[in-house]
Amino acid sequence: MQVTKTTTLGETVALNEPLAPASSQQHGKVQVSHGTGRRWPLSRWLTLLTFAVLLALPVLLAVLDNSFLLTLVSRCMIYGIAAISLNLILGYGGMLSLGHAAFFGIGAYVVGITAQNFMYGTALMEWPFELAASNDAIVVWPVAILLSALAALLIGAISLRTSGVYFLMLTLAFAQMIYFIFVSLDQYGGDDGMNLMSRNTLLGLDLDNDLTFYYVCFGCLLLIYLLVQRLIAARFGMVLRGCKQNEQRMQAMGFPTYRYRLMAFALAGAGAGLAGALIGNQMEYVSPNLLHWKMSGELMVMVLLGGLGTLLGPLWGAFAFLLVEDVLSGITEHWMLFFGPFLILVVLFAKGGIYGYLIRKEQP
Amino acid sequence: MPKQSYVSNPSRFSAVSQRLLPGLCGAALVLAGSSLLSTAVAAEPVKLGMITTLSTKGGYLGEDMRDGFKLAVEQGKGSLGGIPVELLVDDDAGDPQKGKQIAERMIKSDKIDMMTGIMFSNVAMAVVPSVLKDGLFFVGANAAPAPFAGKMCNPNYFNVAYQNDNMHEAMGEYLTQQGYKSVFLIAPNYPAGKDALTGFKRFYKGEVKQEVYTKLDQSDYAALISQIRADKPDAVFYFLPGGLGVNFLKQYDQAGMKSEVKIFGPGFSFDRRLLGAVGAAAEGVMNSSEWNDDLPAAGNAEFVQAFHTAYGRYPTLYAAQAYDAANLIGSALKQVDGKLDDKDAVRKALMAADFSSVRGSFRFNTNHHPIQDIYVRQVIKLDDGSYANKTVSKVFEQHQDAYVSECKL
Amino acid sequence: MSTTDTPWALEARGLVKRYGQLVATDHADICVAKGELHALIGPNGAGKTTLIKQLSGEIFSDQGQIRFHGADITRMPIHQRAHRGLVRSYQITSIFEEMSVIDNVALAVQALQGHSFRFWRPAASDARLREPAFRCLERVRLAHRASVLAGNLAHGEKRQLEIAMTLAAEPSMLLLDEPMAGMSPEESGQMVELLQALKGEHSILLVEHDMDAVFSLSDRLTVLVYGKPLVTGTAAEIRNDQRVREAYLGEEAA
Amino acid sequence: MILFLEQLLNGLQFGVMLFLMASGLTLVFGIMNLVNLAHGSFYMIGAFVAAAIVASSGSFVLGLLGALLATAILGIAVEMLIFRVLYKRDHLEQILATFGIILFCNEAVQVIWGKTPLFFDIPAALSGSVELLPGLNYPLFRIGVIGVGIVVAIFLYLLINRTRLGMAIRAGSSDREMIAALGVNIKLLYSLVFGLGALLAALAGVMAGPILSVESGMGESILILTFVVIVIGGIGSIKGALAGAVLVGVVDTLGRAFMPELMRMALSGGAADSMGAALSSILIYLLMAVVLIFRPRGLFNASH
Repeated sequence: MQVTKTTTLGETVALNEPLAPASSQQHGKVQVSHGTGRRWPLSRWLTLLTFAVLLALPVLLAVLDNSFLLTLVSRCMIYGIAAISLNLILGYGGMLSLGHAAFFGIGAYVVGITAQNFMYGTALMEWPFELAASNDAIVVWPVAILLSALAALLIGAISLRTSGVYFLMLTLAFAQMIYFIFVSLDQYGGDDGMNLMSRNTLLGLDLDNDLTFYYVCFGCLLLIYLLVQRLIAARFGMVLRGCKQNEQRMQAMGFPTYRYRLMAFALAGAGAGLAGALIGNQMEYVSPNLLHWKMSGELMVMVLLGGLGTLLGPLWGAFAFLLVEDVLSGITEHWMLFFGPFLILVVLFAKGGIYGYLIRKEQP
Repeated sequence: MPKQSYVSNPSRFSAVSQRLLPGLCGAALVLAGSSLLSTAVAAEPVKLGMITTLSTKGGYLGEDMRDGFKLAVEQGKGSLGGIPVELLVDDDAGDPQKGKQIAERMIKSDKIDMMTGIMFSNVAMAVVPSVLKDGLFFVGANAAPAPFAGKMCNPNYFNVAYQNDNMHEAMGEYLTQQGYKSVFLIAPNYPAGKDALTGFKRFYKGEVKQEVYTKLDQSDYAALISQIRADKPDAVFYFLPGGLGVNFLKQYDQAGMKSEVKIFGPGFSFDRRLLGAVGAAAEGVMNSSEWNDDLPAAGNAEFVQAFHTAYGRYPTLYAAQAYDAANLIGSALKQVDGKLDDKDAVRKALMAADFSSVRGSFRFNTNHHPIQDIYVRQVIKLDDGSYANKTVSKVFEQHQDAYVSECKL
Repeated sequence: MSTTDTPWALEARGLVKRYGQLVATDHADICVAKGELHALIGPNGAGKTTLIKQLSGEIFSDQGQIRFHGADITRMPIHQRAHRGLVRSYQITSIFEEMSVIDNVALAVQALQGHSFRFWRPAASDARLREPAFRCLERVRLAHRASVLAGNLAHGEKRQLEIAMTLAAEPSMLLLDEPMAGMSPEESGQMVELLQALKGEHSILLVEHDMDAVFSLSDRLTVLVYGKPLVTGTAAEIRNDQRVREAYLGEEAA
Repeated sequence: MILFLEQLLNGLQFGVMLFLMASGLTLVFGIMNLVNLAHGSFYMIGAFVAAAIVASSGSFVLGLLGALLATAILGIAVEMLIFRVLYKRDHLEQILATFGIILFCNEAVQVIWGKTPLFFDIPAALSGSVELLPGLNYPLFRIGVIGVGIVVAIFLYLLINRTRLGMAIRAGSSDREMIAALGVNIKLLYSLVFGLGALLAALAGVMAGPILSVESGMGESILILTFVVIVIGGIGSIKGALAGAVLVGVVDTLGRAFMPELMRMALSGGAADSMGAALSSILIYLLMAVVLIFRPRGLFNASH
């Protein structure tokens, strides 16, 4: 059999599914074991299909004159971003965080607070230096990402001293603290939340237009997806996955694992911050609900529903969760009576989540 | 459209299928065809969207809201004010995000003509501005946070129920009238809780011993009750909605405090469904409300009877408010003959409030919140062993809210 | 590697580790010369694994001192010891089962090459990782299995992989914890061959139950009993030592 | 001083309630390594069943027994149907599945018993209060709750330290393989322990029913606190659950009682009330964080 020359692109895409036998990661001398088989694994087809559908969907919806679905899918993509970022630590890093909503919420509140200050023309900060509020996404969103990452860095630095369920509870604890702080912040609406009178602008783009906003979300999703894909396949990702499988061994090999895990935690926080900034804009409303542990739980459920430790799984999970919830709650007010067992059935029978189940079936 | 169109489920089914079908590309033509068809039919009913809370702890509130509204539609045989209506109801689960999503669906996909309902202030804060932004009318049937009555008031926003502070103001006034020298105040640590106590203090002239804000999901109040015992106020006023109030009142009674320090609250904690859960602990407690089932207003007794016949339970305040909301909408629809395109005409018709409220006298203030009487009621035990409220006196006559001056309408 | 003129690669003096009442190692001394294959033997529960953990840095000693090529590493964390060239392999196979064989070794190579805060370039096409990793696999005769999922390897192959990963760290000294445990005689034979080849290139501290292998491979042996070194000497010396016979070989033989 | 004592008693009583929940959860977690979010649902179901039986029969004792029996049977049934499969899965999948159970149970009680909170009153024999010290009146029922907690603690102590089942439980939480070696039927042991956990949760629910509002979703607020308790105490340790429960109960209660006053010394009225409320809400989370920072595996860790 001949040695197949795989392009760089080919290899990265093949790395899509780290749990798959990494048969395409050949060294020059290694023979290709599946050269005669399908060149493109199912995962790659599904990835292409997913993004193609998302890209083309607005056209179809325009024909159907259904602008609601446009906003619903925007929301699904935003939750998808949050879930993908959570999966980075949950699926690849093996860190059971039940505090991801904190970073999601912080991102949203950055948008909310700057919007409120912008609306009333007040300064964001008067001390130590005066900082005027901006309404441009190019300023506000990076701040949201940065602050979320910073919060994640702090929370992670403490929580990562423990592991397993103890880690889970510590992240939960910190998220709940932030939740209660926002509940009692009267100037930002407390439990009632705060209304944004309009969305941010993005370099002159009008995000109030749902179609524009849809494609901005799509762009962010694609960006995050690609970043995570690269990250997972890069050296950093190898270390992260190694830490999940056997942290002690990683240390024995000479990796200061704490630093890598903390970095991953902060990066995941940053991703959630972007998702938060987007959801704040999408809803034009932010409230402490975004920070509640139930939101962390829902994000976790999305990741698991789609497929833990797969690139596309969390996105599918977000879609499945939100769409099933929306459809069921439309059919009956007792929708939870069916949604609960649905989750149980997924765990019992679709091991590895919906997407994980599909791509795993393919493998020998 | 069939007569039974106000039943939420069948119509929701069609909405669901509309959302699912796009997945199947071939359905596009079918849908396009059906939408053409629907514009051709002349007597298309007016579509009303109701967002309320049907699941989670607050579920019973929304259930009463929905049923009160449905009763009015049923009495009109599927129409309000003689105009056929289709009522879509959906559950926000008390979650603002979810409420917002439903609102988007109702507006963009179901293409409703007017929105009503909303149980909780935070859901209202999330949902209402975008509804108004899309040019729809919103007729609130319960939640009425301060901004909507003041700074954020809007020509297309009406609230039939009250302004959030009203009941607390009435209790403050009543305690002043009755000569209670000092009071201990309790509310959850969230905006509605703070507004409540602010409202109370607006009319209370005595000394406020302590103002305690409890954790939002606080369920055990033993520590608080001990504090009250130590503080020895003349009276306690508490605003703890739903189950929180049940917890507090039961524990207050169990601690033997009811005979020591008299307790007062807004009517929210004393509707007949909650009284069933609290039982004897509530007996004799004074509370404030703009409606009660024994009010002599024209049509009130009939409403209570009809509600009981239809659903097998007695209506609560929420049902009465929703019933009024439905009749208000009916009066406006009748006025404009079901044509909602002329916004000014609709607004004028709503503003006129030309309907018979089960509360009695009712009119809108310039900020589209009611000017109405507010009563003090007392919890009594009925012969059948259940508990109900008896109207004791009128605290406020033609009361208006405190924010109307901030509204530039 | 080291500029100091000590003859010892590893020099541990008076190591103590207590778990509550239990004294796992009790003033243990052990010295491994540069390039030597030194075996550590003793009955079950003698504290061999604890001692290995103390030396590798997984646990810190309550008392005592450890020097590596002359430098004091007593309080040095495990990953820094690894960077200095002191690397252990594991008794219970401790590979990354969800990664391919080559990835396992590449990860170990990666540990050598500075920090891994590299987020962009795919590790799988990085020749700086792949080539050394492949060479290590060749050394342990596992190159033909490079792209197999590590979890799917046979038991003996996993042990080979384990050694390859240890080698990838380019250690000056190996701490090998029972590399032949659970192996078939055939697999053991291969492992002995492999260790024979490694001997001389690396200083090795070997913990092993397979006495034939130990006696054929090691330059010197230390017998550990109840956390204390009983005696240290060449294979012949140990074989003839009365105390060892009583404490250890007698039991084993029976 | 009297007020402080009374608040301490309140904290103790709250702690006892938490202990009833935590002891079951920590056993299930420690022995089966199962993260059971649905533990709060057993608490809720216990309260609902008891309320329903009391309402129809008028007997509190009957309600108590009925609730314990029903919940234990339900617990064992759910264990056999769903949890058995979950033991082998990782924690995340357990969380997902048990989250599903929560949703189902919360809705199911609304379908069965309606949306209004149920009426559940204190039994006549335990109503009213007693004077413990001059000036310190305390509700009899709450004293009863503390009593029940002490009885359960003693019962669990004897069960675990003096019985064969207890020996298996102890072995199970430290060394899983050892149970098999002891010749214990693991399936049966797991079902029994799970049933016991459900029963204790239901007991907590019945104790809470007359004090709290019996409503859908009542399990979640206590669930999080229960997890805080077992994590502080150390997973798998009954002793830890007891210590953690009392600690959390007392800290939470005293925080709520005195934090606003402390804040008022430093800040002005409105801000102090608001800050005090916020701080007392986060106090137990702070407590947990501090404990875990210094003892990453809790106060009493059963397994090493």
